[in-house]
Amino acid sequence: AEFRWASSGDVQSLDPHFTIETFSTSMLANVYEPLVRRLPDMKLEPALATSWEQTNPLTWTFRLRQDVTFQDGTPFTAADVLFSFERASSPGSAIKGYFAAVDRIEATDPYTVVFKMKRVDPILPEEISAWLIMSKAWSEQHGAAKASGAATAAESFATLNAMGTGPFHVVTREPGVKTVFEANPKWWDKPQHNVTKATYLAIPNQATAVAALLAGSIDMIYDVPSDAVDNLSRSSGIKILTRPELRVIYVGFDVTREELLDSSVKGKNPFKDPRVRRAFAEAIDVQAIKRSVMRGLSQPTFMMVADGIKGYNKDLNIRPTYSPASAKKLLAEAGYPDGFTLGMDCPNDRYPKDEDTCQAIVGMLAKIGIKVNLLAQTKTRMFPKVFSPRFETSFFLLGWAPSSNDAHSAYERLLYSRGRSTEKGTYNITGFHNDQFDGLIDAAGVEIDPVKRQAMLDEAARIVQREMPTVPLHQPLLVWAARDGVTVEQYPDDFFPLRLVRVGKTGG
Amino acid sequence: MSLTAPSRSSVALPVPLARLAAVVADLAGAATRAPLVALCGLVVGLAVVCALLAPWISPHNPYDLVSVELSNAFLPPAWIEGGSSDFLLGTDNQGRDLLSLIIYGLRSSLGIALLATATALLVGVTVGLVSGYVGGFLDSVLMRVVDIQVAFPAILLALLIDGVALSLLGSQRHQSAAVVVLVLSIGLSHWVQFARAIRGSTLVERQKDYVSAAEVLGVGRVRILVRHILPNVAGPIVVMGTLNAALAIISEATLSFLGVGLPPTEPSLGTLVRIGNNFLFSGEWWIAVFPALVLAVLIIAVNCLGDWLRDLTNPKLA
Amino acid sequence: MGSEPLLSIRHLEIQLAAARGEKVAVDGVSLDVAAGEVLGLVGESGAGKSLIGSAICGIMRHPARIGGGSIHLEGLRIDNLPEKRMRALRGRRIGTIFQDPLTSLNPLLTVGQQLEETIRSHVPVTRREARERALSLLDEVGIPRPRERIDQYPHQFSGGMRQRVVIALALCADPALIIADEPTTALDVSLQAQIILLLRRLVRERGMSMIIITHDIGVVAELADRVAVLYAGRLAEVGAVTDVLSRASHPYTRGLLRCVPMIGVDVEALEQIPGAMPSPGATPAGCAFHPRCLRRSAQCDAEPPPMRHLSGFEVACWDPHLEPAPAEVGA
Amino acid sequence: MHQVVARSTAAEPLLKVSNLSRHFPVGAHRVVKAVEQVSFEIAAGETLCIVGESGSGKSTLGRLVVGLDVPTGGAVTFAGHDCQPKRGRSGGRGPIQLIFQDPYASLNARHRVSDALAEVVRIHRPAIGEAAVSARVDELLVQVGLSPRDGMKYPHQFSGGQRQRICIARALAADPRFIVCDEPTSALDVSVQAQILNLIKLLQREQQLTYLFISHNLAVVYHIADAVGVMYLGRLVEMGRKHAVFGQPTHPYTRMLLNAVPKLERSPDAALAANGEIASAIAPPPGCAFHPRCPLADARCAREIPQMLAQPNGTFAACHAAEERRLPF
Amino acid sequence: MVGYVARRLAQSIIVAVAVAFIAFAVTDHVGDPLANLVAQDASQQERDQVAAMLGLDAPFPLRFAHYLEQIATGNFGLSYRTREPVLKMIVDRLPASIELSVCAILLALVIGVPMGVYCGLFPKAWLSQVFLGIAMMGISLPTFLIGIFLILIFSVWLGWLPAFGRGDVVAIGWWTTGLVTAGGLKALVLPTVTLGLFLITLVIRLIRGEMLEVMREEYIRFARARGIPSLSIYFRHALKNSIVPVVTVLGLQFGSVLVFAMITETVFSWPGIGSLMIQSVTTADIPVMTTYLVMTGVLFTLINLAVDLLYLAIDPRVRLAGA
Ligand SMILES: Nc1ncnc2c1ncn2[C@@H]1O[C@H](COP(=O)(O)OP(=O)(O)OP(=O)(O)O)[C@@H](O)[C@H]1O
Ligand SMILES: Nc1ncnc2c1ncn2[C@@H]1O[C@H](COP(=O)(O)OP(=O)(O)OP(=O)(O)O)[C@@H](O)[C@H]1O
Ligand SMILES: [Mg+2]
Ligand SMILES: [Mg+2]
Repeated sequence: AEFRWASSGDVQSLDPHFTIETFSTSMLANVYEPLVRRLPDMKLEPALATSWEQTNPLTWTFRLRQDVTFQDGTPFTAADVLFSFERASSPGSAIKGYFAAVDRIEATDPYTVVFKMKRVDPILPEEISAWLIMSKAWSEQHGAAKASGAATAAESFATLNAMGTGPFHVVTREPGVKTVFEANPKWWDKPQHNVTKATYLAIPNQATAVAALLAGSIDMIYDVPSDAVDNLSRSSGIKILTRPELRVIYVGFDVTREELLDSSVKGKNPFKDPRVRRAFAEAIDVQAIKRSVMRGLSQPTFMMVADGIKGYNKDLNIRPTYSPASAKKLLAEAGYPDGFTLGMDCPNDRYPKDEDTCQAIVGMLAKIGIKVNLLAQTKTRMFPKVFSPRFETSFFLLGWAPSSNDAHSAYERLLYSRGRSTEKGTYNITGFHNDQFDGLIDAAGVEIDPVKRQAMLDEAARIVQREMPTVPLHQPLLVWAARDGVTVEQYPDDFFPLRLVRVGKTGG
Repeated sequence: MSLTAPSRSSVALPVPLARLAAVVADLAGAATRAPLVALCGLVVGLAVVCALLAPWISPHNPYDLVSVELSNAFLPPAWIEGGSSDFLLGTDNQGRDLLSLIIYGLRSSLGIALLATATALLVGVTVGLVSGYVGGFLDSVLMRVVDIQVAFPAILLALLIDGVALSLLGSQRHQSAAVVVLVLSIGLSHWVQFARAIRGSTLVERQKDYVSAAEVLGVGRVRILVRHILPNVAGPIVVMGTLNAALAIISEATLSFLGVGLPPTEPSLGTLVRIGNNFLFSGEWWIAVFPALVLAVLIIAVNCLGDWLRDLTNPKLA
Repeated sequence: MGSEPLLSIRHLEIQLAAARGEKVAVDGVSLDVAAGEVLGLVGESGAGKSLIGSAICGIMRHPARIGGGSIHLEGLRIDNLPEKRMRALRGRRIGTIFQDPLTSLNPLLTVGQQLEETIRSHVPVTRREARERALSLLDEVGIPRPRERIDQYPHQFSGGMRQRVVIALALCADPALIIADEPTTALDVSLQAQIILLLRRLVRERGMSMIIITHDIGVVAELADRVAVLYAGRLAEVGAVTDVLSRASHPYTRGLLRCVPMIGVDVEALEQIPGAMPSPGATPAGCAFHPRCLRRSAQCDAEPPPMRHLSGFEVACWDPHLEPAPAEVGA
Repeated sequence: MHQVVARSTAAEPLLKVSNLSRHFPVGAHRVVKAVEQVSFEIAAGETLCIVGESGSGKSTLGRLVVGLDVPTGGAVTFAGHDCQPKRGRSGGRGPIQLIFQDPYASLNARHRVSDALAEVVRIHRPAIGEAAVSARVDELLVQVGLSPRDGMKYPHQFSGGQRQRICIARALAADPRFIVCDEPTSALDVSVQAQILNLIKLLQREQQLTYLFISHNLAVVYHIADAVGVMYLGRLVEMGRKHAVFGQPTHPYTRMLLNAVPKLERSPDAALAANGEIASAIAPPPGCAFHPRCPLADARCAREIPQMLAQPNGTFAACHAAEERRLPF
Repeated sequence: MVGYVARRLAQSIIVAVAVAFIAFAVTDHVGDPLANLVAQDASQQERDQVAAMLGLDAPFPLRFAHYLEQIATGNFGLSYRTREPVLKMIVDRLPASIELSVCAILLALVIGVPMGVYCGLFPKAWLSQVFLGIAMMGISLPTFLIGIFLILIFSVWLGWLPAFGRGDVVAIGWWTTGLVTAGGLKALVLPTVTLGLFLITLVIRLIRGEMLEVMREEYIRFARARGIPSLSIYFRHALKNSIVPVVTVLGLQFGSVLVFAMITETVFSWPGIGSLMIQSVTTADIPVMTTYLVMTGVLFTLINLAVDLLYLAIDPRVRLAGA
């Protein structure tokens, strides 16, 4: 059967090492495969590797699946894995971060690879579940041996062509328009799908995509605008799939600058006062945001990691009560009885309803006397501004989903003190700095005992909740819409594998 | 001081006023003979009044975030079930009163359109006059500039100006300068047509005997340009300006659609349509439809007036 | 006057729609043109000459319209004919020559195309025949080497040549009456002389009638048999050219004749008629000329004078002592 | 250069034009010689008329004299001073003024008459106060036969003749000694023409004005001129006192023009039979430009450009036939 | 003639260089290309390395010279966003844009010209008012809204026409066309109407204005006075003379066609160069933006040349100076 689906973006390149974006990786994972893949409940299952174990604290051994051939007929061996490692950890690659803890990798025989670690890494398989394996022969033959990262000057064959071991191969590719896949008959796994041809369409205008779904010209939308959900669910023949995303949307404060960037308060930084941060947290009504902005499509949270991420603890998920009055009092205590003015950075094309959420927050803060100048812009403009090395923001809204599905990496990247290590705290926009927190994270990073590890992570979470450099808001729900008769698996990390799609009779 | 001087000036002063009054009366008279035009005039007049008096006539103040309640979001118009009489045309996704938003939006839209048109006029008329009158090398250079400018289509230019402003001003400043950026973007992408038209008529006017006469009589060049030629080429400018203002309103809306419009906290009609656009498929049609309706009616009225003025002032069609 | 005139205009009135009401631009003009006769229509700018011309061809358009009176051509009343029948007459029975040869020709069509189109609109001939006719017409109006020039565009012709083409176009279907509205005004003296000569020859050879509209008395003298003097939309005087020029009786005609400088006549100052002709709608009561008239009497501002038949011409003037006076000009 | 300067008078000239030329470039390579090697003098208080067919260069000559245009060659000397305007600067030689043919186009429709006049008065009498300016404006209006009240009106409220009066008043406001009149009456009706011509003559008498009067109406020229110059394709072909030129024209072109004037009686066909049309100024015929139309032309005429020479009747004419005494008198 | 065309082409190169300069200078400020090139958490050293690789650290004049040198050899560089050769991206998408624009222009001419002629001939007739009313629609709402309304009505409610994309396309060499399949034609309808509406408006108004003026010309009066039939006067005399200025203005309006095409393409996900440009602007994909601008600059001068040549064909009065 044929299957057509759409979303507003397109994969930037067919090169699997070009980007770290979930969407691209998800799409390319239909053609290329990782060593380990995930089940819909996020558990790992064997893919190109049949088994793996941490043979000693600094060694991980993977046994590779035999009898796997690439789509061009060549067999898959350890050489391809080694090659893919070289390629993915080269400077042009966007995913070399997966291998931060890996020192080198060796093949002990054609179907066994051994990872030699720099440091103890208990979650390596989790971290490399999005690392897609390319064919050494094919890549070298077409001069695509180097990852075609942004910095490479020449175009790469792999940008427009793909050849992996996966369940589908690419038939035509029109960047920014559509990509057509066909089922790979020689796939090693038993297909659970019944798709023979799959067409992905990039429809930048979401309203158009909704119209197309309603009109029956596509079978599924991968990112449904939440405003269209009501209407779509009312239309016959269309079903809505939702599930909390593994992403937490949060606001953060600059707690390190001596003076805020765009504020009426001069000479000092009000966010250095924990009462001000708490006042902000108490002034934000996440339920109202859920109801009116997210249209019910969110799950409020007070944890920096989502429910579903390893390390999440629902017992800790207790939000300070919404209370503008108390917030006002806290502000007055902190010396701002009349509030103050500050700027807020917000993306407008990244997360569901991101700009509207910010706008709602602006309104709520207005009620405690905080006047916010909202600057909502596209992610291509906002991210360079707020991320390293500029960190040019005083108050912002962002979302985070750890690619390893592990709380540790989220804490390590977002809240570990800046500048202590080249790998940690790289996304610490708030400038949060807490020695105890850093110590816990360092320890958890090498702790193999899951119970102890969880205890450390819980303690770290408590510190964050107490200090409040960030205020988590909610996990947005992933919303997909498909025509009846189409069965798809909705992964919480927004992965969408074609190998689990079934198109029923009604689906054309 | 002789007695003639004051008497002359006392007579002189009312004359332009009287002329203006006569022109207005003539226009009004002509308009009443075309009821449709009168209606359009009424619409435009109403829009201007609404824009000017927005703070006094709008039922709510959408800029006052303290009074906006998120819980009021997505209320339908008052006459539909679930609507509230407090919000005649319903509310938007932030719980702001749509009617007030439209009234304030008119203010932004008209303001931007007028300022942008004024910018376009200022640049276009100056370039056109100088190019047409001075001629020669300067003219060639200016006209090449016009050629190149035309190669940058209006909205593209606006996108670029927006980008440049962003990187020059820094984003925080940029937000507060959004209006300026919009005005510049739209204005600077529309000046070409004025420059062309004015240059054309200046070339014609320059050949006329009254200009030669002024030159022979020793009148200075700047004075000739400003006092003699400009008033004579100014006629079509009014009409073009009117039509351009309509175009500017549309441009503003389109820019908003492309993501370089006003921030949603200070909406214009275009921004409202853009925001509402998201809710067209979700059943909250009023958020898009009412601003769109106002936009369409306003633009039709302005265009209608412009067309009518053009036909009225075209001596060839008299 | 015994035989039926070719063209007969009776009490023609032409109105101009204005902002408030209508203005009378031509007021009760009656004129006859006999077959083969050339009538000169003179008067100052704005007197209504061209309006009368376009009323005859039925190409009047807003804001002007015929408000009364009648026009008969060859016994047929033509002022109220439906457009379709009128079109058949235009060009076929009535030819027209406009003042400005530059704007009268369509710049995008060759001279030949315009001629052939006109011929074929009226005479059922083949393309070839039409072309032959066009060539002979060009030859007749004095265009040298017509075969070379027929496929050229109007802008490739000089002013005088263009006016010849315009004349050829008017002659296409061999009309009985030609209305020439200031055919020489846009031309130099030398070209004017050539066109006068051409028109004179054509009238003579083809036996056509012609109304020549002009403000140049000299042109009338050279071309016309009879002359009608128009002032502010009303006829002041009508008569044979020689009579009118030599012994004009209407004070306006006399003034007109005397204020023109003449070669060979040395005067320190020209005689002048004070003031200017009124525009339509501003015509004074009574005789339209009376505010400028040196011989006005009480009667003049009360009632417009009727046409009086004097020996040889008709005059509209109240002056009781009106008698043909020898003109002191042209000595 | 070795050309004889056609003198219209023996008196000391107020304005002297010597070897004046003006060539307009057309396209990339060709030029129109609109005025070519024209020389003449005008004495104070006199009127020199220039006649010629359309395109013969009359207006260009007029513009050169007032300084609206810059000559390609030659010079204009006024009251003994060479007055060369600078290219690209606004023209204007206060004492030399210009009256245009089209009274509708030469007034700025947007300016009230009094403002138009006052503007000029202020430029030329900068020291006087506003009261004096308006007094002067009133005086000018009265001078040209209008009333001071007319100053409050706009040009469109006047008839053609009145506008021409306003133009004259405006020229007078610059306190000129010399006025170039470029066909000032050809757009007007004969009755109004008489009024304007009388006014022009009156002003000359009252204010000792000198005129360069351009016209193609020979009757007007006869009425107004003291001396007459005849132009053909940019060159002066004949020049002399009025009675000489009109009474016994030398140049065949002058004769042709005079013949073509409609008389008040019907002329015989032969008399009207002017030949051909003025040639293209872009590619003028070689030799005497008039030779293709000239009944007396011979081989030399097609080869050699004739010089201005004194003729027996007292005029100067540029004609080989005249020089060779071949004129049929 | 040949010399004239050659000279004009040379001029268009100058304009192209000027446009390239401006485009280069301006897009230089549109965003930080590095922001999109290196990972969010890249170190300064990594950034400098990338900048050096792309030559971004060189002074502006040098970079511009290098850029010119590149485009002179037909190398427009790689897209920052997708690492594809820019030229290929544009060439791939060109057929879609050209088909859409040409269809819209044809639609506008087929509908707009007769309407405009009618309005010009009978300005007071009620039908003229109706036509002008229709014309007014084309400019009274922003294009994007018209497009969305059309989708709402014809795709969602009525389900007659596809809401996006080009439908089935057939490749003929490097050219892809939607004109030969039913699906392709259906997909063309809504975008064509959306884009065409604005052009129809333009054409109706232009033709009407010109017709009104031409009908007052003396030669029309003279033609009537010669008894030429009305139809011949309307179409042979009046329309032909009206077309000339209309052609010029339409040529000048090419820029707005591009812009409106850009929006139409975005709304309908039409895979043309306009939507590519919009994507590039939002992602600061400078090579694509610059190339697009240079190409439209050249295209614009070429269209101007074509208009002038057309002018020459229609109007015999126009003589090329020095040709
Ligand atoms: N279309 C029109 N609209 C308004 N007024 C008109 C129109 N046509 C003619 N008139 C007026 O009617 C009067 C007579 O006009 P007409 O053209 O017949 O004058 P004329 O005698 O031919 O003058 P001229 O010598 O200038 O051609 C003039 O006052 C003129 O202004
Ligand atoms: N600015 C100009 N550029 C090019 N050619 C010009 C220019 N001005 C005048 N000419 C040409 O110079 C010649 C003389 O023109 P000019 O206007 O002086 O003639 P004229 O005798 O005044 O004619 P008319 O009686 O028609 O006013 C004409 O061939 C004209 O085409
Ligand atoms: Mg007339
Ligand atoms: Mg002249």
